[in-house]
Formats: sequence, C-alpha cells, structure tokens
Amino acid sequence: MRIVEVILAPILALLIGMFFLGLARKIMARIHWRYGPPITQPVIDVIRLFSQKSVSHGNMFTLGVLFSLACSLVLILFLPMGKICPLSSSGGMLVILYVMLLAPFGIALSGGEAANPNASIGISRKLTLALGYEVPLLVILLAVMTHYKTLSIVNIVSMQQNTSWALTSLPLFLSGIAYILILPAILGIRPFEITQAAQEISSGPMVEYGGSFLALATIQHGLNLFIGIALFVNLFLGGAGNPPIFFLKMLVVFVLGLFINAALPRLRIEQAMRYLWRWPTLIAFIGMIIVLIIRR
Amino acid sequence: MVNPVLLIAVPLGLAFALPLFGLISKRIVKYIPVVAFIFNFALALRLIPDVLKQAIVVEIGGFPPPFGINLVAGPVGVLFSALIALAGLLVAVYALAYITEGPKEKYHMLYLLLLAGATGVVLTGDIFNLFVFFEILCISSYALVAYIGDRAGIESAIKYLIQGAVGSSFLLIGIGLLYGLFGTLNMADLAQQIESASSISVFVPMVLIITGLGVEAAIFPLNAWLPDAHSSAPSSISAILSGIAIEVGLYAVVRVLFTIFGATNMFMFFAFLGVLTLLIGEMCAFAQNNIKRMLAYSSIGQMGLIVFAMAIATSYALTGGLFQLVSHTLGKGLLFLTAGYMIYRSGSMEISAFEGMGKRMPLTSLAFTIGAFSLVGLPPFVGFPSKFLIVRAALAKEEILFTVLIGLVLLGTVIEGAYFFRVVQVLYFKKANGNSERKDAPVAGLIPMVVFVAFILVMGIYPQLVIEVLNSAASELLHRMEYIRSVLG
Amino acid sequence: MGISNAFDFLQNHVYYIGSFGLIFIGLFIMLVKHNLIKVIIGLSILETGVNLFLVSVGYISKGTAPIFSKSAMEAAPMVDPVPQALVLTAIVIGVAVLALALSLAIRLYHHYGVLDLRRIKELRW
Amino acid sequence: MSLELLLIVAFGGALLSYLFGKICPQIRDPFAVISSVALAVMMAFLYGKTMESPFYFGFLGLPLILRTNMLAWFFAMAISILGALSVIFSWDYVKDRERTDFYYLMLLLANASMLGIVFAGDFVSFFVFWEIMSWSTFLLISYNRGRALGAGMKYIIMSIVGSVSMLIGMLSLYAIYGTLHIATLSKLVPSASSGYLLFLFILFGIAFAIKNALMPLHTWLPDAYAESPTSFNGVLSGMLTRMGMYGFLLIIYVIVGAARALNLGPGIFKFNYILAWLGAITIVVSTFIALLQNDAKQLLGWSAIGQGGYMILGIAFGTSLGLAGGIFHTLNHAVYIVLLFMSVGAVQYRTGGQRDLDSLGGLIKRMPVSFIGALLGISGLIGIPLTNGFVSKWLIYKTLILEGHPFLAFAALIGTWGCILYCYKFVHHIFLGQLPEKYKMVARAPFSMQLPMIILSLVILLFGILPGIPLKVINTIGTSFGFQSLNVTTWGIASETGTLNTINIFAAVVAACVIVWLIFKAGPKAVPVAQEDTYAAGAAIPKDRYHYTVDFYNPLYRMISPYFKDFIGGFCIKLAGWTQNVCHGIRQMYTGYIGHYVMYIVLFLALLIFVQLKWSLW
Amino acid sequence: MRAIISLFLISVLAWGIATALNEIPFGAAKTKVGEYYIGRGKEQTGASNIVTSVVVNYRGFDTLGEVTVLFVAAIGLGAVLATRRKKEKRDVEPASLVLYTGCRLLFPLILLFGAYIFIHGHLTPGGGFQGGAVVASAFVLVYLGCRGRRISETASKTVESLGGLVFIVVGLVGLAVGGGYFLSNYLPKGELNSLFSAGIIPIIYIAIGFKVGSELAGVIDHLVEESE
Repeated sequence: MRIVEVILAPILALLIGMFFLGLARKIMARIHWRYGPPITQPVIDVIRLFSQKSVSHGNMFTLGVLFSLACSLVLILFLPMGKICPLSSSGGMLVILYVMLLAPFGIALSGGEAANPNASIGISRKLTLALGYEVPLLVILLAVMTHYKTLSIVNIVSMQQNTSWALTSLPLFLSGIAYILILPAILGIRPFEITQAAQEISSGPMVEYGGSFLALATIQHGLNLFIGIALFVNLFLGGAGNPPIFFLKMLVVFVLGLFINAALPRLRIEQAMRYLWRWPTLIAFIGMIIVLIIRR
Repeated sequence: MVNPVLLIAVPLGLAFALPLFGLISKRIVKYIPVVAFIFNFALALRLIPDVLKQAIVVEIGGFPPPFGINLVAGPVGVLFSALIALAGLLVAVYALAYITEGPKEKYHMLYLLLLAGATGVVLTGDIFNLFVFFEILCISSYALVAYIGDRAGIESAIKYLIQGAVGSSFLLIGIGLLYGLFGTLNMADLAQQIESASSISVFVPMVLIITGLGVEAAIFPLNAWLPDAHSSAPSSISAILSGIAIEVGLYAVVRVLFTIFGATNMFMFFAFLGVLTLLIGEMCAFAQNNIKRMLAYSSIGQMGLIVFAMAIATSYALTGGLFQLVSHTLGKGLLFLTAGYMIYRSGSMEISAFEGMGKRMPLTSLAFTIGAFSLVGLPPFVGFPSKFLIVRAALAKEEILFTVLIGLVLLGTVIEGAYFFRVVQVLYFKKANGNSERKDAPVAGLIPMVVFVAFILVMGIYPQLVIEVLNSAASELLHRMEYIRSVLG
Repeated sequence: MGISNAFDFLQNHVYYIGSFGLIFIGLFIMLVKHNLIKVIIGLSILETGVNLFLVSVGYISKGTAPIFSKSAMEAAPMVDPVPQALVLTAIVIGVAVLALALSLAIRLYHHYGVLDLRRIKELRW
Repeated sequence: MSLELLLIVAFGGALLSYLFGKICPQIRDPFAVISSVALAVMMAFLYGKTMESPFYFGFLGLPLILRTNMLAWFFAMAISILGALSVIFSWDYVKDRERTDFYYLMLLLANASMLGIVFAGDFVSFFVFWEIMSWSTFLLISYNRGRALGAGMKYIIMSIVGSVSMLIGMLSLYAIYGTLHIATLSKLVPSASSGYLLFLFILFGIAFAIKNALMPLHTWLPDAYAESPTSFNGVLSGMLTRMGMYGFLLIIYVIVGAARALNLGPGIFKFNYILAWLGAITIVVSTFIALLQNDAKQLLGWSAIGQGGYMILGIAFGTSLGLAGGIFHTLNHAVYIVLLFMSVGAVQYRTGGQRDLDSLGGLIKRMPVSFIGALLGISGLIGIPLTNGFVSKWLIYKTLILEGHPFLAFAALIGTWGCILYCYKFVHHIFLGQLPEKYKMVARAPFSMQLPMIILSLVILLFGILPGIPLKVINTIGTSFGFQSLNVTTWGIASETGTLNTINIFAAVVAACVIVWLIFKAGPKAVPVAQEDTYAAGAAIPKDRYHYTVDFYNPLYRMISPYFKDFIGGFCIKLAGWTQNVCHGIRQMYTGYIGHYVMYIVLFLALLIFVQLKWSLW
Repeated sequence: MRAIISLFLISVLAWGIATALNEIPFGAAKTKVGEYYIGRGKEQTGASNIVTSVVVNYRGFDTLGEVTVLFVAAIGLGAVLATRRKKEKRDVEPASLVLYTGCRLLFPLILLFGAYIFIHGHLTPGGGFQGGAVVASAFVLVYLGCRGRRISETASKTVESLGGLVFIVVGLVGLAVGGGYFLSNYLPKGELNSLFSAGIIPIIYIAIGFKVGSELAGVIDHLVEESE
C-alpha cells in the first residue's frame, strides 16, 4: 500500500501541477478577454521540449535542474493529500520547509554555471524574493506549530479534522490571512514574477535552458504551484479526509488567487520585498503573539 | 652559619678595592661585579635554609639592640638579597659586553655600590642605617642614570636627584621626629613602642617616611622621575633600576608600614593608591612610542600592582605581592636587557624602529617576547602564578570593594597586554626596512637573557621552588610581634 | 598669651622654629624657583634645616658636649650623642648630593646653555 | 594510554617539528603530519574511557589534573582529527612561505593546548592551556603581516579580557571552596546562592562568549578569520572558537548543573533566556552582515559567528534534545566550516591569494574537487537534508518550537534562510559563472589539499545520512549531565512530536533522483558548449567580466545595509580611540618641569597630613 | 599662582609638624639609648668622645655607609664630568709669588692640622670627616694659589681605595677575632683619654680621614677642572 502511495502521489501532483499551469494561462487569457491556449498546452509543451535538442554548460548545469526537480518530487511525499501521505514520519514540517527551499536552490546552482548575467540576475532576484516571503512564512508556520505543539504535518491535519479549520479558528486566523497575502510570492505568479521577467532578463534563471532542461524546469514550476497550495490547504483549510476534496480545496484556492492577482501589475523586487516584509510579516507576527498569549 | 653582613661587606670592599685592581689590569675590572654577585648569590642561597627556621639577627660591633646597629636576615631580607644578587649578577654579565664607552671603571664601582646599598637596605634593622644605605642606592643611581652623559641622561638625572633629595629630606625629618618621640632608631624597638599609628605625632613622621621612601618606590604621585630616569639610563642600569631599585624602595615602604608602624588603617588607602598607580602607569605606557619609556611606565604599573597586593595584607596577598615582585624583577630585567641591544642595533628607541627584529635578532626578540608574556601574566611564565596569587588573595577577602579593585587591576593587565603585544607584533610581523642582516646580541649579552628566560620558565612552571621562602617572608611581614621578639629577644 | 609668654615660647622652641623655618624656606624655593642653581640652593637650605632639626632634637637643657676629659670625667648633664652622630652622617650625605647636583648642573649647562628649568623639558609625558 | 602521554605527544610534536625545521627541514612536514595523525589515532583508543589522574603537583600546591570522559573525548577527537587534516592541508599551503617552522610550531601548539583544555580536570590547567591557546593563536593570526596585525591585536585584547574575567571567576571559586578540581566543584557549587552563581556565569560567560564570538563580544572574529593563514583557519574556526562552547557546557552543565543553571534569575530574565536571546541576535545579525561581505573569508567568518549562535540556542534550554543539537552542531559546524575554508584556501593557493569574491568565478571547471568540497560545505551550512548540518539544526529548531519559543525559532530559521543567500553567493562568485581569462590555466588543488577536503566531504554525508553515529556519543554526554536519554537510532531520533528518519529521506531522494534522471535521459543528449556560447540577445560576449557578481543582491543590500552593520565593532574601534586619548591625557601629568614634580611630592604629603588632622581618617 | 599653592601646602605641612612636635618638648630629651652611650661608652669603646664612640663604634655601620656615600658621590661626580676630561690644557696665568709661596707654606701646615683632627677624633671634638675636610681644604688652597698643580689621580684613587679597604678589613677581622661581630672593637681599649686608646676607633678614623681628604680633594679637582 505504501509503495502504491509513493508512486501515486508524485504522479498525481504532477498532473495537478500541469493542470494548474494550463488553467492559469487559460484564466489569464479569459480575464484579458482572449481565448487562450488549451488547458493541456503545458503538457504538450513538455512533451515537445523533450524531443528537442539542448545544450549543456557543464555538470552542475545539468545536475542542478535534476536536483531541483527531485527535491520537489520528494517534497510531495511529505505532504498529506487527503489520506495519502507516504513519508509522514520522517521529520515533519521542518523537513518540508527545508526541501521547499532546495528546489530554487538547485535551479540557482544550475543557472549559475551558465555564465549568463541574465541568469545570475534572475537568481539573485529569486533568492531575494525567497528570503522575502520566507520571513512571514516562517512566522506563520511557527505559529501553527506552536499552536498545535507538534512538528508533524499529519498531526496538524488530523487535529484540524477533529476541531475546525485553522483559518476559521481564532488564534490562527491572522496567520492564515498572512499566508494568503504571500501565497502569490510562494507560487511565483503575479505580481511576484519579476524573477522570470521574460522581457527584461530573458526569463532569468531559465535563459540558458532549452529542450529537456526547459521541460524539467516547467515540470518543477508546476510542482511548485502544487506544493504551495497544498501546504496552505493542509495547514489552514484542515486538509481533507480524502484526495478529491483535497484537490477541490486546492482548486478553489488557486482560482481565487488567480482572480485577485491577475489584476495586479508586476512589482519590482524592492517593492516586493518591502511589501512582504511589511504587511504580511506584521500580521503574521501579531498572529504569533496571539498564539503565544492563548497558549499561556 | 655564615654571617649575613658579608652580603654587604664584600661588595663594598670589592668596590673600594676596584681602583686597585684597575691599577693592576684594566681588563679585570669588569669581572669584579660578576665575582661579587656570584659570591652574594651563593651566600644568600646558603642562608635560605637557616633563615627559614629562624631569622638571623646580626649585631654589628657586638652591641645588643637597640644600642648597636643590627642586621635582620629574615626570610624577607634574604629573599631580597638573593634577588638583588641574581639580578646583579646577570646584569653584570650583560654589562661585560654592553658597557664599552665612558669611564667604565667608575661604572662598575657605582654598580657594585648601588647593589651593596640595596642589600644594606633590605638587611638592616635600624631605620637610620636604612636611610644611609638608601642614600647609597639613590646617589649611585643618580650618577648611573647620567652615565651616558647625553642631554636626556643629564636632564633625567638632575630631575631624579632633586626629587630624590626632597624625598630623602622628608625621610630624615621623619626619622628625626621618631627619634625625638621614642629615643631609639632600632626598628624593632620602635615597633615595640608604637602601639597605634593614628595619633598625629606618630602619623606625621610615618607619612614623612613613607613619602620619602615612596619617591624611590614609585608610588603614584611620587613617581615622576621614573620614566625619565629609566628611559635615559644605559639599559643595564634601567634593568637594575626597574628590577631592583624601585623594589627595594617598595620593600622599605612595606617594612615601615607593616613592621614599624603596623599601620593597618592605612591599608585601604594604599590599596586604592596601588590601583591608581597601576592604572596610570599602564595607561601612560599604552600611549608611548618609546620602548624604554614604555617599559618604565609599565614598571610603575607593576609597582602599583605590588602595592595593591601588599595592601590587601593577608598572607596570601603578601606571598602574591612578593612573588609579583620577583617576577617583575625577572621580567622587566629581561625586557630592558633585550631592549638595550635592540636599541643598539636599530639606533633608535622608537618602537617602530624595531620592525623586523624577529629576523635580525631572533634570540633577543624571543627573549623580549617571553619577558613581555610573563609580565602580562600568561602561563607558563612566572608572571602567571604571581598574578594568580594576587587575584586569589583579593577575592579571598570576599568584599565587593576588593572584587571591584581586582577588576580594575586586571583592566590594567588588559592595557598592558595591548601595548606589549603591539611590540611583539612589531618585532615579528613587520618587515624590516633596510638592513636585515642577522646579527644577535654578543654572547655576554645573551647569557643573562637566557638565564632570565630560564628563571622565568622554571619559576612559572614550578612556582613551588620559591613559594616556601615567599610564604615565610610574608609571615615575617605580617607578624610584627615575631619580628620584635626575634630582634629584641 | 601675653608678649612674655610668646617670648618664652619662642625661646623654648627657637631651634625648632629656626630649623623648620629653614626647611620650609628651602622647600618653597624648590617649588617656585625656575633656576636650577636656585633650586639646588633651596635643597641645600632644606638640608641645613633638617640637620639643625636633628641636632635640636637631641638637645638637653644646659647640657654639654658628650666628651669626657680629665677635667670633666662625670660632668652631668650631657646632650644626647646620637643625633650628633646622625647629623654627621646627614651632613656628609648632604654634601654628596650637593656635589653631584652641582656637577650635573654643570653638565646640563653644557648641553642646554641655560639653567632655566622651564626650558629643560625635553623629557616629559 | 594515559592522558599525560597524549599531551606529551601533542606538545612534544609541536616542539620537535620546530626543531626539525631548524635542523633538517625535509622531515619536518612528514613529522608534523605523522605526529598529528598518530595523536588522532591514539585519541580514538580513548573512546568510552573515564579516568582522572593528577599529573603535576608543583603549581602553588594545587594538583593539576587531567581527566577524560565522554564530553572531553568527543571534543578531543574532533580537535585531533581536524588538527591532523589542517596539518595535512598546510603541507603545500605554507610550503613557500617564510618562517614555516614558526607556523608549524604555533599550529601544533594551538592544537595541543586545545587538547589540554578539554582534558583539564581542574581550572588551573584549564586556564593555563587556555592562555597558551590564546597567545599561540595570536601569533598565528598575525602571521600574514599587514592587516593581520590589527586582527591579531583585536583578538588578543579580547582574549585577555576574557581570560581576565575567567581568572576572577575561577579564583573566586578557589577563594570560596578552596579547590579548583572540577569534579569536586561540581558537587559543591550547585548549593551556592543564586547571586553568586550569576556572578560566576557572567564572568565565565564573558570569557567563553568572547571565544565563541557571541554577540556583542564577537568583534575579533571576522578580521581574525579573514587575515589568518587560511590553512590555520581550519583549526581556528573548527574547534578553537568552539572552545567557548566547551566552556559553556562545562560551567553550565558540569559545574553548576542543569537544575540550578536553568532557573537562575527572575521570569523572562533567566540566565539561560538571556543567553538564548544573545544567541538568536547573533544568528540574525551576523547572517545579514555576512550577506554584505565581499571577501570570502570575511563572509565565512561572519557565518561562523552566526553558527555559534545556533549552538548557544541549542544548549541554552537544557533539554536533552537541544543539548544534543547544540553539541552536534558544534561538531558539524567544525566539519563544514573547515571544509569551506580549505576550499577557499585551495582557491587562494592557486590564484595567488585571491579571496575577493568579485574577482573570481568559473573555477568549477578548473578545481572540481574544491568545488565539491565547497558545495557540500555550504550544503552542511545551510542544513540541506542528508547533510550533517540538517540533523543538528533540526534538533535545535525542534527544541525551540517545542519549548514554546517561536521567536527564537524564527531567528534560527531566518538565519538559515539568510544563510542560503550568502552560501549561494559564495559558491556562485567563486566557482560558477564565467572563468576569468587570467585563471584559465589554474591547476587543480594539490593532493595534500584535496585529501582533507575529500575526507571532510565524506564526513558531511556520513553524519547527514547516519546521524546516529555521533548522536549516540552525544547522548552519552547528555545523560552524564543528568538528562534523560534520547531514543537515538542509527537513522535519527524517534519521538512522538515529529520523528527524524534520515533513511526515509535518503531513500526518497535517491529514488526521486533516479526517476528524474531517467526522464532526463529519455530526451536527446545535451550538447556541451563552451563558456562563451550563451544567449546575449545578439550582443558580443566580452572575454572577461561577463559574470554578474558585484552587488549581487543589490536591492536587498540597499534595504538591510543601514540596519545591519557591525555597530559593535565600530564601537570597539571608537573605544580604542577614546582609550588612546585618555591615555594621552593622563600622561600630560608628567610635564617635565621639576617644580611640578616636587609639588606632587609635597602635595601627597600635605594631603595625607591634612586628611588626618582634619578628619582623623586613619 | 604656584607660589600660593606652595604656601598653602607648606602651611599644611607646618601645621602637621607643629602638632607632632608638641610631643617632643625641646631640650628635654634624655633617651634610653643616649643615656646608655653616655653611661657605658667609656668602658665599652674606650673613647672619651662619646660622639666618636657612637659614630665609629656603636653606629659604625652607618659610618661605613656614610663613607660609601661620599665615595659614591666622588665617583659619580667623576663619571658625570668624565667625558669632558680630555680637554687640551689651557694656559693659566700663574699666581703671584706671594700667593704661591704662601700657599706652599700653608699646605703642609693645614695637612698637619687635618691629621691632628682625625688622629685625635676619639679624644676631642672632630674626627675623620672633619679632619678629611681640613685636609681637602689644603688642596683647595693649592688649587687656588698654585694654579696648574694637580694631585695625582692614581695616588688619590689609591688612597681612597685603601682607606675604604682598611675600614672594611678592620671590620671583617672583627668577624674572626672580635667574637664574631663585624666592626667589633677587638683591639685593646687602652687608657681613657690617651692617644693610644679606644681600640679600632683611631685606626678607622685615620682611614676615614685619608679617604675623605682624598675624595673631597678629588671632587674639588673635578669641579675646578670642569670650570676652567
């Protein structure tokens, strides 16, 4: 059974991630009053890219991408999706936090070797942005962990299942709000897509990717979407008893997020940082203090 | 049993006879101090076991105290004599090669007399006799400071002389007052008659005497002569002045305070004074660029430390203070000797002129480094156990005040570390500009350095070697009544 | 205290007053004078005062010199001989210091060309 | 295997290598290597032994004692292994320098004295070895001359401040209890009054905090790390700085004992809370300052300060988990920081001492082993799962969260996230990107440098995947402090509130990598291209400086640089200036005019007389 | 300003010393020690001049020191002025014949007087120092009157040394024969008030007389030479 889960979970996540990518493009097009590509377009792109030629700048260039994707895949195994959670007892939230950060790090190492300034600039922005959203994110996660007195995400989910969603209960309400505020940054979608900025720095870290590299990077991006939202659902929306409800919750969150953010313009990196370190952080800290007060 | 009077008589006699030797051969003159201090050192060592059992009281002329002058060769006296003889011996060896110019014969005579005077001060049991020997010590040091005869030497000598003379006059007035009061000059007899130093008629002579002796002991406001004199004298003499002369001055102060007056009320004041002396000395040294002035100010600081230790007035503290005194003699003696040749090689007293000395004079630089480390109090050198004892004694008082004071004392140590390490860095880690030929001090210069280093290391690693002597010396100072009994029977 | 009392006081303490007068004059000279020779003179006066004080400490009213001769084998009262011995020593020491001071002053003058101590301040700080 | 013998080998090895250097230089290096390796081997045989023996009675009647137990062995083992590796690394590194005999003497002396510190069974020998360590380190830091002089000066002055305060603390123990024997003291001290314990903690704390570079006493470290010879950095950063940790463990858990130490002080101003907060501040501030550095060694130095904060956080709360985390982190940090410094050292060795991040680049192609070392080093530093740093950091975070200190945990975590940024900067600027023209012909690091790097890289992975090996030892240390034993397995730590199981992670990662690799292989093979063959929107690619390094995180710099400066370092420099001025002021007292001097004498006399006449004070 | 401060400080000193002197009434001192010397000095030392017996015997060690101090001063002065010794001889105008002859006439007489004083030190007021000073004054006279004449440096040095050595040796012999005491009066005391009495005192005083005379002469010699 465990084995099945281990195999099933990444595939599911992959599919849903690609679906989200396609959905995002479709919805954006609709908001822009365009028709937009079909929802399966990202999958088609990936398959096409795999058959194309690519160039490599060295071993790290290659390994970085692989590493990044592998990390994202591993991360899936730590996240409960409904009842599915293959590696529930291997380190809990802290491992998730760490592994979440490795995916961009792998891309960064890979892009770094490309010796293209555009890539370096993109990486610098990406890492800076990561630091930007990690500050509120860490506070939020710590508030959750402190509140539930556990590091295990499975325990957190089951506790919410027994009582009520964290987002609707008092102590974690503000933390949930803060999470929503930083969600686009985590997902790397508007208004926080300055790291890619196709027009300015030629897609940043991905500038040298072609063929299977780009395919892997796209898959990674899709998985990233999945992870960010799944984490939110697990932490604040009480996870789910079974996978379909879980995915439904994710879909709702994602679509709502897209609607809100599609209306916003792209932020410069300083603006993004200033935003992230101001409101979400403030709210997250207040949330944490409330958690602490209630805990006493 | 050997008569301790020989410790004084032999150097004096040899000093008197030195011109006669000079008539025979000019070359043997400079070996006479060496011979004298070998004799003295051996004699002092020979005396130590006897003295540890009981203090030897020698009546000069066969008259019982208080009617005749007597020498008291207690642990303190013998300890100091041994120290004087040791430093004297080593510096005499150093001077064999170092003193090449000027009236050499006179140098050696004055040198012998200086140390004979110092030995007299530490052994005598009569306060006027102490004054006389003190004058021998002072006057010969005035002359020796001016030995080089350059502007600085003469200027500092005259300053030293005037301050010293004022101090001596006060000392003499104090002695006169004491005689008028008690009709005796014998220290034990005086001590017996003085019950309390608080009454003004005893207090005034006491402070007069302490001020007079304090000038030589370099206690804070009385020490203005020291940096000048120590920096302008020939380095061998600086070593003796720093290593012996001020220590002997301090001995006199301590003897007067502890034994004669038993002025326990004053100790708190002297503890403060010691800390003040220490801090001012160290801070002034910190701001120096002239190596010898720096070392001289550092001597002031060390004196402050010793005064502080003595003023704690427990047996631990006195042991520590005496130990610190020994370690200062060894350390500062070594530093001045090494600095002497480094100045000679570089032609300047500026610290910056010593850049690259580690390459040019490796052994000398190493010796300097060890001396500096020892003074700062780093193990495994002799400065460590002595500082250890002092700090322990201060903390064993279990008073907040002493804890604060020891904190200040150790702040002084930090400053001391700062300037000594700066010099060490200059020696080793700055490139020599220009001449970097390797040429160490001559053998006669190196031998005393090596011996000093050996003593610093051995006593640092095995302080038990001297601790017994120091302990009984401390108890001699602490127990006034014992002293009186041993002299007057 | 009447005039006669004051006179008595003076008479009784004239040596003390004189000696300490000398001492303080000498000290004052040393404190305020700039000329090295004057300072040395002050020192000399100071020492003289000290010597006088020492002698006067040992004085006994109507005492004679403590020397026995054929004529005065047991002549009482004699003054205390000890301060006299001390003074002898003190004088010699004073002379020694003075001689050295003067020689240094001579050499100092060779070097600096002046004896004004305000200008002989090369060594300081 | 007696401890005396060990120390004799250690100190004797130091002195003999100096002598060999003077007599026949050819055998000096092999001798130094052999003696330090032999030391490490001998040390291994001490495992699990507990003994205590006085070795010297000559010091003022205080017996000097050596003892070993698990704590001492743990540190000693790390010291001797890292020391041996550093000596091996030095072989080529200092070959062409001046005064190499001196270098070896001081390096081995520093190592030997550290062994002395950990084996010391009483405070006198502890202090003696501590001081020997201080001055030998001082001489080594100054070894490079130039700016190193200032660094050495800072180091030694702060060291003296530390030892002075330790001296007071230790002698007050002696004054009160009449012994300096650690085992005896640990029985007597816990019953002392709280005030006295606090006094002790402050005094010893200053000494150890200076050595461990805990803010605000860290100022010596960045310069000292940056300016000392890189081959010595291994020793300096690995264990020497962490002697402060050993000291903290000694004073908190051995001497005073957890029961008293953790409840000292009122409310939130408990001693260990303050310590923890200092640790947290250290982490955050130094991490962000590290981000701003452009000098590889300065960067690592600031990073080391921050990592020291983690260790303090770990041990501050006195839970077996946190303690294990703190001690384990000490070891892990030693391993990876040594590795990182060696990697920098190798780069410096080949590029003529270049350590400016903005001038390097692309060396991955020329120095692959150094790159792997650096990569694994930063992985450990960040705490990437399956490297050693992860395990210890996990333990620390977990302690903080479970003990209910989310703010401290936040500080620790944000330190890690900042750490990613500077680690990437470190690797990117040196090894990734474009290879400058002048370094085109740079050769690989010599074998003597590669060997220790390879060993340390393996250690990082080993401890990351099988953390149970060291954790079992550390657990023994914890139980010897009286804590309950942890449920340590070879793969990690099991508990109800979140289990760590590295084997699962390992399996998952390996599986994922294989899968991804297979997918990747399914596509057409990538064509390797030259460095210049990049997309530049049609523009010509310059031969040099096509590597974006200057002001790498520029927006971030602009945001944080006004707030994260080394204010304390600046303050110390100001303080030094003020001291200088005060000293100059004081010495004006010695005016050179005799009248004044005589006045001082008369003044002193008059003052004493006046006071006595007026108030009869004495 | 300094004068005012100085006056103030000195008045504080005066105050203190005056207070202290209250306890020492002038002219009343009759100390145990002084009494002892006056009472027993005759028998113990054989000198009728008690001051001399104190100086040379009871407190002989002081005197040894005192001699040494003078010796130190003489050498020190020589050392300080030494570097300028090597000056070319300047021509000095000779003194007038009357002065010259008078000086030469007086010279031995003064020497004789000095010798008288120090030889009779144990009997009459005076002693080695006083006699030595008189001897030195003879040399001053020669320097003033017979310019250009110098005492032989070697001779004066030898006399100084011998004088000092005699003192020390006489003292050391006491260790051997005088009951083990340094400077003990081991020679026969003789009859009070006669020249050959008082044991070692005359010997020491003679030695001191020679020594002091030559030292002071040497001091004067140096100073005269320097000032020319």
